[in-house]
Amino acid sequence: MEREIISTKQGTFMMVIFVIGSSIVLGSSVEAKQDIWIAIVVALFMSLPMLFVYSKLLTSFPGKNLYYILEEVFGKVAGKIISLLYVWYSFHLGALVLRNFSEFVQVISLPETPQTIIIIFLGLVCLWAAKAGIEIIGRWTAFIFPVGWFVLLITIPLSMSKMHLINIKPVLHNDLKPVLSSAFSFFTFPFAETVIFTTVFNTLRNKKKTFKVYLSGTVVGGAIILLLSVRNILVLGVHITTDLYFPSYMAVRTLSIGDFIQRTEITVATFYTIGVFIKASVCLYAASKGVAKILNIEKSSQIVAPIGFLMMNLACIVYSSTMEMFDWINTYKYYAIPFQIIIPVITLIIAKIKFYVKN
Amino acid sequence: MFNRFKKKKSKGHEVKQKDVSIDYMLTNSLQRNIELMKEIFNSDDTFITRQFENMQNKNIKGCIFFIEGMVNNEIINENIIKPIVISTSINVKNNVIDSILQHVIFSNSVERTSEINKVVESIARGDTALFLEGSGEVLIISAKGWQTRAISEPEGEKVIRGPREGFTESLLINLTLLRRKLITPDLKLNYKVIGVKSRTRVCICYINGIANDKILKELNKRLDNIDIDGIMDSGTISELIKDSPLSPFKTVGSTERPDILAAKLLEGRIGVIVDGTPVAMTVPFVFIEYFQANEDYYINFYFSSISRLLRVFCFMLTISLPAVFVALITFHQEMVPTPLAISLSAARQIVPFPAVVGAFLLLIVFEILRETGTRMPTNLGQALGIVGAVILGQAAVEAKFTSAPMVIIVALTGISGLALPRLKGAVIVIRLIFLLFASFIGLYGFMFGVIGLLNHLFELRSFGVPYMLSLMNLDPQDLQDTSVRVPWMYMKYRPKFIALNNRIRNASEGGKK
Amino acid sequence: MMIIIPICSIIFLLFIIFDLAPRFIEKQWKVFWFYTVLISFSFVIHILVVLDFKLPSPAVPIKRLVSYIFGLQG
Amino acid sequence: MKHVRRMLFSLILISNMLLCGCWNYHDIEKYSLVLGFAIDRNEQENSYLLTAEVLDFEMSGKEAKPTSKLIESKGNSVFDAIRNMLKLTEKRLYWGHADTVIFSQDIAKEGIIPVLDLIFRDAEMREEMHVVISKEKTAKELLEQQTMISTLRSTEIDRILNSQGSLAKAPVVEAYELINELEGEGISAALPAMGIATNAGKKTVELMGTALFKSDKLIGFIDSEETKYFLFVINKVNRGLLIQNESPENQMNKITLEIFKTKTKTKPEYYDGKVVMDIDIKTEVAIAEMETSMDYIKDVNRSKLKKDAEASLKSSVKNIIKKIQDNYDTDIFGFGMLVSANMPSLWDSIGPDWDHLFKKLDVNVNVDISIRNSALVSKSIRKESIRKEN
Repeated sequence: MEREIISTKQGTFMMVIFVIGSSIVLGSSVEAKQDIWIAIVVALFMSLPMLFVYSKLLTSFPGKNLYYILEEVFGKVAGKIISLLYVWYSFHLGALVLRNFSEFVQVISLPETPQTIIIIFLGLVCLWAAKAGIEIIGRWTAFIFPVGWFVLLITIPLSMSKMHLINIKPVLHNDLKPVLSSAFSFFTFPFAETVIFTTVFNTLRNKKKTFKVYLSGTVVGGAIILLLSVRNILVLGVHITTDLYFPSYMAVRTLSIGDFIQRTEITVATFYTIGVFIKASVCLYAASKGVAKILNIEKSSQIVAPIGFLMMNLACIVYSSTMEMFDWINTYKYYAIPFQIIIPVITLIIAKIKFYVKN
Repeated sequence: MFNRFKKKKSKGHEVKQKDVSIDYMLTNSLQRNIELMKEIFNSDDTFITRQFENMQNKNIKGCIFFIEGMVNNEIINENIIKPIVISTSINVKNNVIDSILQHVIFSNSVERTSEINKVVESIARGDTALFLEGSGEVLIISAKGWQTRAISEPEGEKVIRGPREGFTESLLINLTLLRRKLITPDLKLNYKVIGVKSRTRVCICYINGIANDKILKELNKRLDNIDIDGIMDSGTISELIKDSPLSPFKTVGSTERPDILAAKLLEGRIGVIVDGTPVAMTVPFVFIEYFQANEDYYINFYFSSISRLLRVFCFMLTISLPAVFVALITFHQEMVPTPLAISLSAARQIVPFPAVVGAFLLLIVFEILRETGTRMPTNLGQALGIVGAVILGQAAVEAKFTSAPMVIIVALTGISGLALPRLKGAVIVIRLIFLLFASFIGLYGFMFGVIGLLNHLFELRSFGVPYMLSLMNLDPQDLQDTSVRVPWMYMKYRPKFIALNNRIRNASEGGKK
Repeated sequence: MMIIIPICSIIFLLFIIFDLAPRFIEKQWKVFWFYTVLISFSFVIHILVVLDFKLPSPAVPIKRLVSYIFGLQG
Repeated sequence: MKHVRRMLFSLILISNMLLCGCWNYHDIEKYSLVLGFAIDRNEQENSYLLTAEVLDFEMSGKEAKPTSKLIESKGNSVFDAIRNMLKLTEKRLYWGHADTVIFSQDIAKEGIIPVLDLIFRDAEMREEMHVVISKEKTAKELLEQQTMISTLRSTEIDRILNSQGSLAKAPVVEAYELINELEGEGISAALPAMGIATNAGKKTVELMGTALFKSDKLIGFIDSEETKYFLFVINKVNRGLLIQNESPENQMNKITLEIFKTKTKTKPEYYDGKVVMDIDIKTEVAIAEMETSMDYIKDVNRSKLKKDAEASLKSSVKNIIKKIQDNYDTDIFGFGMLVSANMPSLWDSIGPDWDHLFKKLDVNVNVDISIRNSALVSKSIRKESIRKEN
């Protein structure tokens, strides 16, 4: 089988779409209120060292993905156990993303359609993409990104007339604590979720640019999230933004230019669909890579399908209501710490020590 | 399971088709040879046998065989029979056949052979075979001369500006047309014969140094693997050699114009010209070529960019319009602006069919009209137009079989589909699939359909070249010749992947000061 | 809701025929058994979900574990 | 091989879909579009009375002409009333196109949050619906009146509100903005009020100023002229007219100025323990109509006109603020919000006391009017006699 290769550009775009994928519609953190933009900026800065850790891991073992690195660093057995944890993490994340989407669709427009159907449909296209490989996902993102970018951002100037600057004032009047807490939420979801790319980016054509891809992907994604969050607050006001499950959708819903451009919320739904598709496909791909590595299976594409089905299952049963889903976000930020911070940092340190001892 | 199924099939198929070879030997006796030939071509009334003798030396007896209608009678009369009959300088002492070949026959292409199979095939191809008394060898004299269609502009690919010549059914004429465009010894033309019964000659043409060897090797391999009784059109070959044969998209290009073929060869593609068809094939074929027309490169780049964008837009329109419309009016009524919703609702009062069914029926009606239109004599076209527009359109709306907006949507869909005639097959399939998805879970279904379509397109390859070449990596160099065409002076490189080594195609600076 | 069952079954069947069977033919036993176990498990869960069985969500124990470790309230 | 599978797979999937039902599939003609609705309260039964204007079609020949019909239903909650309509109609009602919701005074006096919640929560109803308060006894009456031009009552109300951009006599509030105002600190809601008037022999709906709220309860109305100055304060005037008496003595001759651009900047200032609001109004106007023969185009007169106009606008604005402070004591101007946005620490201390403070709030109004042009005519139309005098 040919080795899969993705270009720097494709990698960056994949990362951007991964980062904004599900954050674009979910009102993830409400504590910071009108200071949400500060929280996002802080979260970006918080994630920089982690991005460095991730890319350092990859560049220290060129051409190897996280699962290989774990086995090499921790030995066969311990490495496999930790790999299993990452398989679970990406698998679980993929399921959550699928579920978020189906909740969104059900709440917003298709209340009578069972979520199972939406999950199956989306799951099948993700399965297809993950089975076809990371190259296809990379091409996909590079193709769709310019269009999506344009559609997503055009809504900002269009809703300019509905913005009220007063909504974002006063700046940083409330305590710093909620801002930091929000920042931490933003750090774990979505910025540090890019840890999943450590299992993917061994396919980058230019290995030296791994950090650049990480950095530019996250920063561009973060900037888009920032713009959209600020837009939401400016248009809707703090109270409504924090009340709503899907503030972006609502903010675009209020947009109308004359009688002609109105009811444009479908643009948000479209981009959300694309984002979710990319994110879930990458998660599924990462999970099946891990399983293949653990079980010593040569072609990971052969086992994508059963894992994909299991992911759909998990998505179906993971929450029993929309409220529960939004509750979970509070737990998630703690749940993600070991995967996003502890294990990568420890791995990097041990790897460096081993490297040092060897020489 | 599918694999197993296929394997079994191939086992049963193991015996390859064989040419019926003839186990006769040529003898020195002319009479025997004539009988032999008559036996081979028995019950073929177009097979002509003509015996003659030299005027002076009655020992020089000869006989020519040819097939009526495939030869030029004048050449046979004047250049073969006449010189042999009246010649006085035939040296009988030496080999008669040598003497005749060298001193008597006026023909540019004469071949000596003693293999009867070759003789038979040459006669079947339109050559003339000359048998001589006392010789086990045969002279195959080229005196082909059948009627061919004149070179004319192809109906399917008309241009306003650009050369007006198109390929004909004759391989040699086609090669001439191509050769006249590319006067370089690097243009390589290799013959192959495909088809056990039809023995169709196929010519692979490429430019040495530009074409990718890997693709060439792959193409040769695939052509050699063809094992079929006859080839009537290049379409058959293209279906046999294309990647992912069940995809609705073509991965082998086709053209009737020598200028297009030449331009594609210059981009590093490889052409296949098939005898008997005016349609040449090019490989590899990538998606964006559907939207490129040869005229784009001859006319002003603003204009050609606009037409390209229009074609892309038409493609999107024609695959998605019915699906989006149905999704909007059945799932997402809130997304329709209120005045439009009111008029749509008004138009759809007491229409008996659900919107999806209506859309399906109308799309099928449109396809019927299109199909009848292509198969019908042109002078009946007007009647068809009247039937289609007035009876099926207007009357159906008036009778409340369908609503006027639906007719508009379907008409727009159909018309924009006609802007891309080469994509027609794929478009029909995709459109229906999208419509089904949309009728199932609304716009989300449509979006999943689009995602699936893109998955498929990105996965496709044509002879190892990604199908979405130059669209999958936002490289300014790649995007120069996609949905827009930049001025010629900026198009410096041949497409990636297709031309590997020799990538610079144009180093002129343009009229810059 | 019940209509989902045949849809699911057909999707699963398709994957079994076109994705799993080749593994059997190519004698890749590891992949084959892994695939078989997971896909039958998924199928059972799918049916149970469609039949409205209340399946325990893995999110709940994780939540409890996380709150236990970090000492969160509820 | 891959593609063989894919194709077969999708084909079978499709045939499956044909066989099964589609859950959310509803043809548009199976719905009755609701264009607007009115909510009344039935005191005796303690229930809501919902009146919806639904789209209907009059079939004339082969064309269907849109008209509208009213449907009434009762229910213990608004949603209950909506669902109870299914007892009455053959078609399902579709609420995604409703542009206008009218509340009766009763409901507004009791509090509009309970009824507003549904509009906000429901996915089908749109948050940018216009909210109107009925000045009549019931809200339903407004939908029962004749229309002036269009055939659809609610659409007409919606259009009237949309065209307020060039009239500036009613605040146009969309539901989501209203919620922000209700939830926000230091601001109270103000909604357009509509009543019934006889016009050209038809009984029809007309805009009648503004309904004032305190918290979510209606406490009074101001008329449309006052509304204009209220809109000046909250910077919601786009276009509109300023009518200027030539002089205090001469009330007959009026000069009409058309506003082309106006911007109000309100800034809270804090002096010696007192909050003062600085309101800066900058307006560009053009002379649109002159009933006088004075030549206001002339430099001297023009500056006099400017001064007069500034003075009268200033006093009108001051008056309306005063009136609200004295009579209604509700911060519809959002002064409190401005304080909390610009001086958050001050707001922390005075915020709880704002109701009290608002009443005594000092306001500085600065008006700057610049006269841009005088339309097509450079002079006033003068009688010969006057010219001689000059």
